[in-house]
Amino acid sequence: MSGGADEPGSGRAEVGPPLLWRDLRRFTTARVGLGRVGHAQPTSAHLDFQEAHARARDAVWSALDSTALASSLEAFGVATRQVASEAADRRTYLLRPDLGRRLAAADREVLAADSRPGCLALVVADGLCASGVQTQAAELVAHLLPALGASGWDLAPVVLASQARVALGDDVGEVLGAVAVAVMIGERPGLSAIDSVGIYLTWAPHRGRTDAERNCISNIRPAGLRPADAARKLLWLLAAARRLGATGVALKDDESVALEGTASPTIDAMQR
Amino acid sequence: MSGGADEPGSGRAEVGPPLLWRDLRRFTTARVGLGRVGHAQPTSAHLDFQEAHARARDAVWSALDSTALASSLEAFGVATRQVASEAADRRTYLLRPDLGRRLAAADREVLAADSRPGCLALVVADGLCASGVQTQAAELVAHLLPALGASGWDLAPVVLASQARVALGDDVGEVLGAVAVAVMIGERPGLSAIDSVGIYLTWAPHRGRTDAERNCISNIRPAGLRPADAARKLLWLLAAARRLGATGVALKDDESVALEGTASPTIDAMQR
Amino acid sequence: MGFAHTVGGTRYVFDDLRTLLARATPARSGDLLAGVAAASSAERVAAQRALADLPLGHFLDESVIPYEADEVTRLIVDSHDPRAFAPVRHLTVGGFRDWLLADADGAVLSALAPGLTPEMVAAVSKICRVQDLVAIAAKCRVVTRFRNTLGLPGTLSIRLQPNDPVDDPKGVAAQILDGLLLGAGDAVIGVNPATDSPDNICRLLTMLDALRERFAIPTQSCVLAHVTTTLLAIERGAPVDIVFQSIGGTEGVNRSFGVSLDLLREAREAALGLRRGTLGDNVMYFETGQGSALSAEAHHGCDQQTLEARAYAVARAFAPLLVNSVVGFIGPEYLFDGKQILRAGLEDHFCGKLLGLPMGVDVCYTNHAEADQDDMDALLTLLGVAGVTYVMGVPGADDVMLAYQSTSFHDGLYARAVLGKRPAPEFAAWLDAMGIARRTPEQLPAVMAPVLA
Amino acid sequence: MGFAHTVGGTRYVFDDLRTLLARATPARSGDLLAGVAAASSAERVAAQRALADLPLGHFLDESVIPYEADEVTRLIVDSHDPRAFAPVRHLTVGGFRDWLLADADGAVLSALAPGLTPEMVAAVSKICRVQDLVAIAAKCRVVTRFRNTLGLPGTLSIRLQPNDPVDDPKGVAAQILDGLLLGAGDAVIGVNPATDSPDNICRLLTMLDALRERFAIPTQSCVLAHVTTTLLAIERGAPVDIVFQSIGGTEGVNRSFGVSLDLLREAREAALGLRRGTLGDNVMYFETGQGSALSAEAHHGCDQQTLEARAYAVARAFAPLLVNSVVGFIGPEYLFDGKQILRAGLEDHFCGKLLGLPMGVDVCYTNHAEADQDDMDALLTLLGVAGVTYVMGVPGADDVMLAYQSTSFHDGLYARAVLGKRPAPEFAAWLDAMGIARRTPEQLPAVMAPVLA
Ligand code: B12
Ligand code: B12
Repeated sequence: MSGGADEPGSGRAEVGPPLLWRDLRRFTTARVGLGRVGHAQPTSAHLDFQEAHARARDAVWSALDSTALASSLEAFGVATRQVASEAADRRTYLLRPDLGRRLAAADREVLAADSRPGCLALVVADGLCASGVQTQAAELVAHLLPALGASGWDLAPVVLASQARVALGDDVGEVLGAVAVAVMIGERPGLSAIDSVGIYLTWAPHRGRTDAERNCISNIRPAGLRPADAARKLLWLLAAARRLGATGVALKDDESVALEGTASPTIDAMQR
Repeated sequence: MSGGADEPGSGRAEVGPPLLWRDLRRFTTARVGLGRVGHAQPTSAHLDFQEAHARARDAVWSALDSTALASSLEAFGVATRQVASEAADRRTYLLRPDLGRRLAAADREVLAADSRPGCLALVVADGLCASGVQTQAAELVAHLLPALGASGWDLAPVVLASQARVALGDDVGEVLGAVAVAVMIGERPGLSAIDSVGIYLTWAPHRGRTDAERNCISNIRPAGLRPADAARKLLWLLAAARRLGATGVALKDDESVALEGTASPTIDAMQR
Repeated sequence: MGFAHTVGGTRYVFDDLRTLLARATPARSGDLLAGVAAASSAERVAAQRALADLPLGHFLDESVIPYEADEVTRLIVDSHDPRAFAPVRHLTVGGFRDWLLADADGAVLSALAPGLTPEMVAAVSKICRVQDLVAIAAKCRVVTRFRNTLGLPGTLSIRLQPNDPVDDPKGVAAQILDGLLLGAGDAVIGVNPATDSPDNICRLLTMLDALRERFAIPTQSCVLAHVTTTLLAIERGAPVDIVFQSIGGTEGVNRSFGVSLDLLREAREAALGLRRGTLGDNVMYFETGQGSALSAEAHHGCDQQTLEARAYAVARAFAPLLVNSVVGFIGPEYLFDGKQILRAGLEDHFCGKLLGLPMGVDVCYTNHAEADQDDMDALLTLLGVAGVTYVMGVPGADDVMLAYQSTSFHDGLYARAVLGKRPAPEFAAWLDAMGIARRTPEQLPAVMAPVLA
Repeated sequence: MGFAHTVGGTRYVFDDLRTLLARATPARSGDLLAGVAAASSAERVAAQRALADLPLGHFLDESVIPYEADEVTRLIVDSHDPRAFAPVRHLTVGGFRDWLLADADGAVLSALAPGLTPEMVAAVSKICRVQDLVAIAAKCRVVTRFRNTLGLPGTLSIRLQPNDPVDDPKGVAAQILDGLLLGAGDAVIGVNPATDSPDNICRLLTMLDALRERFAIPTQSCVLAHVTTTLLAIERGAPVDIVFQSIGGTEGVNRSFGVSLDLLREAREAALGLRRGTLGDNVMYFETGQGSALSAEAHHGCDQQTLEARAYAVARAFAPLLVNSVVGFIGPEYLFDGKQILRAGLEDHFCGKLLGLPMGVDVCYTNHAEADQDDMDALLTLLGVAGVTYVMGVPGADDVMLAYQSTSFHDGLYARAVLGKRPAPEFAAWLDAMGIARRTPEQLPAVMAPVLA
C-alpha cells in the first residue's frame, strides 16, 4: 500500500482495542479495513493495488549485483565465488526452471577446485527477486559467522549464484563435497514485499534431492522474519540436522525461541 | 466443414423441399443443421471448427509468389511490376496497417518510370491471405483484358504488391498518374474460405483517399462470386465511374446482371 | 493545461485531457500503433491516478477534439444536459466510480445518462476492473421497441446474421430457418449484403419481409447496406424496418464511412415515415468498433476507447433500436488478442449502457488475431452476466461471407441457459407457439419447408 | 499400441495414450517445458480427433503410468467401479462429451463419478470448449459437511486465508475479522503458516479455535502445515478440525511433498478420531495444481492437466471437505498467462467435479506471470457460473506471506452479488445474526473488538 496515515504495524502495543473497521490496519500489513463501495474496493485501494502490481512486476526483473555483494561479504573475511545457472537470461530463467536448477558447466569445473569434503556450503541466489537478497544476505551471513565458527562448521567460500533456483544448491553442495547446503534465495515478489528471502537447508546435497528432503525458513525481511531471528533458526536447524543426519519432513523445527519484536504469541482475550 | 455426405450446395436444383433440419445444408455453405447436444454443438461439429481454425490461421501466413503470378500474366502479354509496401515482414504487416498502405520508397521511384497520365492501374495484392489472389488473379485479368481494350482503357503494367493493404493502390495510382486504380486483394481468411478476393476501385487515386471514395466487389472465389461475374461488375463500375467522374458512395452499383450459377434471386414460395 | 502524478519517484506529466485519457487506458495494440499508449505500467498507473483525481466538471471545459473542428464534439457539447448531470457534478472520476458501484441503481442511471459525456464515461471505464465493468453495467436498464421489446431484465436477445457470399436468397433463408430453430432472431434478422447494389438490397429486403410475415415472427429485419443505399431502397418502396449504418467517434471517420450527422438524420426521418414499427419507433441500428477512427487516420491523437465512446454519443442522438460494438472484428492491429478483445468488449458495453444505449456486442475474432473459441466463451459469459442486450447468432459461429468467427446460435442458447435468460417476451411466446422453444425438432416445422422449395 | 489421425494431408501418429492425451491438450507452457506438447495446431487437432474416437473402455486397459511403478495408478485401477461406469461404457470420448452436454443431470453425474477414472475425465476436458467446461460442471452436485454444509445449489463459499509473514496471531486475527465483516469464512478459516514448527502450528490452531468458539461461527478452521506436522499437533492435543495437505497425481510428486497414500490414511484416521465435526465427517482438505509433478521431475511424460486430474483421484479416496486447485499460484513456467490460467482453472474445476469432489479454485496469479486483475475477474465470474464450491478470500487480494494475488473478500461479495449466490446456509444465518450480512458496519461489532485488545 502506498503510504498513508495508518502506517501499518505502527505502535502495535501502544493503542487500545480497535473500534472502527479501519482500525484493523494497526495489526497487520495485510490490506484490511479498505472500506467498500457496493461490493467493490474503493478507487483509492484499487489504484494502490495497481501501483503495487506495477512495482512487483518490475522487481521480477531486478538483477543481483554479485560484485557489490561479494565485496560486502569479503569485508567480513569471507571468500566468495560467483556462478550462474544454465538459464542464460531472465526470460529463459522464468520459463525453464529446470535450467535454473543446474550449475553452468564451466562454473561446475571452477567450483570443483574449492571442493572440501564435509564443509558447509552457503549459496546466495537471486531467485525470483534479487532485491531482498541484495540487501539482507550480508546481514544474514554476519549473524551466522560467529556461531558457525563456534559450532565447528567448516564454511566453504560463499557461492553467489545468478538465475538460480533452490535446487541449484544441490549441484553446488555436490561439487563442493558439502555435508549440508543452505541456499538464501529471493522469494517471488509480492504486492507488499519485494525484498523477501527464503533459506532452504539440505543435508548431504546432491542432484536429485527432492523438496521433501529440505527445510525452509521463509519470509525473511524487515516486515517479516528478521535476519537475526532467521540466522538463529538456521543454526538450530543445522545442529538438529547434524544430530539427525537428515533434513526434510523428518526434521521438525521444534525450536521454541520467541521472536522478539512481534506481538506476543497469545491473544490474551482468547485464552480463557 | 470437413467433407461429408451433404457436400454443400450439391444439386441445389434437383431435390425437393427440405424436410429434416440437416437438409438445410443443401442450400448454403454456412454451418447450418449441425444438430445439438444440450445447448451445444456436437463434438464432430466442434472439432471440424477447430480444424478449420487451424487451417485459416495458417492461411494468414501464406505468401504471394509474385514471380509465378507474373509469368502467368505475361503469358497474356501483360507487363508486370513487383513492388512491396513499407511493412518489412508479415508480423509488421499485421500490426502496422499504416505501413501496408505505403509503397516502399525504392519501388515508388522505379514505378515512376512507368508513369502514364490517364492510364488505368491494376494492382494485385496479397492482402490478408495470398492464396486466393494467387489462384484467381490471372483469371480475373484474362476476363478483363478484351473488354478493357474494347472500351479504350490504357492499361498500365499490372503491379504485383506484397504486404499490401487496399490503400496501397492510392500510392500506385498516384505514381502512375492513373485515372483509376483497381486493387485485387486477398480478403481475410475465414473458416470456410481461404481463397477469397476483393476488388477495390478508386477514381483519381492519390494518397489520402478515404474508403468512402472507393467501390468494392467482394467474396470473389469459386464458392462465392465467380471471377467472370466479378470482371463484368468491375467493367460496369469502371464505365459508370468514368461517366460520373468519381467512385465511392456516390456511385451505386446499379447493374442488373443476373449472376449465373447461383440460385434464382427470388424465392417463389415467398413472393405472393 | 496539464496533469501530473508521481509514481515510484518519477513524475509523469500529461499535456492535455486527450493525452491523459490515452495514457490511462489499459494496454492495447491500436493505441501503441497510434503512438498514444503509456510507455510503462508505472506511467499508466500515474495517468490513472491523475485521472481519478480529475473533477467530472473538467470534461465540460476541455474537449479531446476541438469544437470548431469536429461535428461530433459539437453534438456532445450542445446536447449535454446540465440538469441530468447535477447528481454527479461534484465528483471526481474516481469518486464517480465509487458512486456507480455503491449508490446508483437502474432508475438513477437512466436519469443520469443525458448528463454524461462519452469522455466522462470512457474515463471512468479506464479505472474500472473487469468486475466493475460487469457489475455497473448490470445495473443499467435500457429498453427499446419496434415490433418487440428488447432489453427487459432477464432477457438476452440475438441478432440472426444469415450472410451469404453471393446474397443467394436460398442460402440466406436456410440460415434464417436454422437460427429460428435455435431460438435466434429476436433482436433483428439482419443480413450483411455482399453486394451493395440497390437492386440487390431491395431484393433482400423484400425476401426478409415476406419470410417474417409468413411466419408472423414478432421481430424486425434489416439489410446492412450503406445508409445511402438504404435511402435509395426506401425511395424505391422497399420494406425497410430498420436503417443500419457503421459509425465512428469523429467527423473524419464518419466522412471516411461516407456519412454525416445530417445524412443519419435524413435516414431516420425516412424510416420513421414508413411507420412500420408496431410497438415503438426505434428505427436505427448502428455498429461501431475500437480502431475504426485510427484506421481512417481520423483519430486526432485520441485513444481508441475514448473515440469508441464518442461513437455512442453519435448513436444516442438517433434513438436506436440496437447498437453494437464489433469489438474483435476489425483486427489485431487494434485489439491484439483474446485478452484485449475481452476487456474492450466489456468496456464498450459498459460505456454504451451508461450513455443509455441498447448495447449488444459482436463477440468475435478474426483469423489473424490471437484468439479462439475459449476467449469468446469467456467474453460471452461475462457479457451475459453484465446484462448485454443482445449478441450475434451465426450458423456454427462461422460467417461465410464476412470471414470471421462470431457467436453461434448454439452460443446464444448456452448463454441463456447457464444464466437463466429468456428471449424478448413476444419472441419467446412465438417460439413456444412454434414448438421450438425447448428443443430443436429433427423435422422442420411444416410451415418452414416450402420456403426453400 | 498407437493412435493416428490425418489433418490437412499429414498423418499424425501418437505412440501411446499418454502421448495422445498430451498432444490433445490446449497449449500451455508447462507441457512445452516438459516437451510433450503438440508442435502445431494441426497436430493438436489431429490428437483431439483421435482422442474423440477412442472408446472410454480403452482407459481401463492402458494406464498412462504403469501399475507396477506408481501407487496412484494402483489406486485408480483398484478403486474403479465398473457398475457405476456401465451407463457410459459404450461411448467414445467424443460421445461422452455429447452425452454430458445432452443427457446427464446432477443425480446421474453423482452416480457416475466412481465409474470414471481421472484420465477419462481429463480426456473429455481436452475436447471441451470453455463453455462446455462451464455448462457441464454447473450440473454437478457435490455436498460436504463438517460444521456446516458446503456445495448446495445457489451457494458460493469462501475460504478465509489470513496469512501473516511471521504468524503473528494479532495479524492473523485482524485479517479474520476483516474477512468475517465481508462475509468470508464459510468454507474454512485456513492459515498457511510461515513457520512449520509444531509449536507454532499448535499455537495457531488454539488461537483459531478460540476465536471460532468465541463468536460461535458455524465453520471450521485449519492450519495448512505439512501433514506430518499436523499429526504431531494432533498428538499434542491441539484442536485440529481439518487436516490439510498438498498432493499431486503421481507417487513421485507426492514423495517430493513428503507424503504417501498411507500417510494420508493415517492422518485422516487421526482427525476422524477427534470427532470434532458436528454435521459431518469430511475432515480432509487438499490442494493441487497443474505443474507440480513436472516441477518435482515426477511427471512420467504425461501432460500436466492429466496429472492434475490424477491428483483428484488421490483426493477422492479420502472423502475431503474441500479440494482446490491453486491454478495460477505455481508460476508462468506451467501456466504462462491469464488465458492459460483461465482455461486451466475451469478444467480443474470441471475434472474435480466430475470425479465427485467439492472443488474450489484459488483464482490467482504471481507477479512473474502475464496476468492481472482483469484475468482474475474473468475466471472468477466463469467459475461462479460453473458453480464452483468455493474460492479464496484474502484481504485486498494480496497475500502478504505467500506473495501472490488471489481473490479478495470483496471479490467474493462481487461474485455472490452478480450471480445471486449465498454463503453456506448455516454461515449465512450467522452473518444475519451478527448484522453484517448486507453491509459492513463502520464500527466493529462489540464482540469482536476485545480480540485484538
Ligand atoms: C474489415 C472490414 C470493415 C472494417 C474496416 C476497418 C479496417 N480497418 O479493416 C469496418 C468494420 C470499419 C468496415 C466498415 C464498412 N464496411 Co466493411 N468490410 C470489412 C471486411 C470484413 C474485410 C475487408 C478485408 O479483408 N480487406 C482486405 C484487407 C487486406 O484490406 P485493408 O486495406 O486492410 O482493409 C480496408 C478495406 O477492407 C476497407 N473497407 C472495409 N469495408 C469496406 C467497404 C467499402 C464499400 C469500401 C470501399 C472499403 C471498405 O477498409 C479497410 C481499411 O481501409 C469485408 C468483407 C470481406 N470478406 O472482405 C467487409 C466489406 C468490404 N465491408 C462492407 C461494407 C458495406 C462496409 C460499410 C460500408 C458498412 C456500412 N453500411 O457502413 C462500412 C463502411 C466502409 C467504409 N466506407 O469505410 C462490404 C462491402 C460491400 C460492397 N460490395 O460494397 C463488405 C464486403 C462486407 C459486407 N458485405 O458487409 N468494414
Ligand atoms: C511456490 C511454492 C510452492 C509450490 C512449489 C512448486 C514450484 N514449482 O514452485 C507448491 C504449491 C507445489 C508448494 C508446495 C508446498 N509448500 Co510451498 N511455497 C511456495 C512459495 C509460495 C514460493 C517459493 C519461492 O518463491 N521459492 C523461490 C524460488 C526462486 O525457488 P524455486 O526453486 O523456484 O522453488 C522451489 C521451492 O520454493 C520449493 N518449495 C516450495 N514450497 C516448499 C516448502 C518446503 C518446506 C520446502 C523444503 C521447499 C518448498 O519448491 C520449488 C521447486 O523446487 C513459498 C512462500 C514464499 N513466500 O516463498 C511457499 C512455502 C515455501 N511452501 C510452504 C509449504 C509448507 C509447502 C508444503 C509443505 C505445504 C504442504 N502442507 O504440503 C508443500 C510441499 C512442498 C514440498 N515439500 O515440496 C511453506 C514452507 C513453510 C516452512 N517454513 O517450512 C512456504 C513458506 C509457504 C507457506 N507458509 O505455506 N509450495
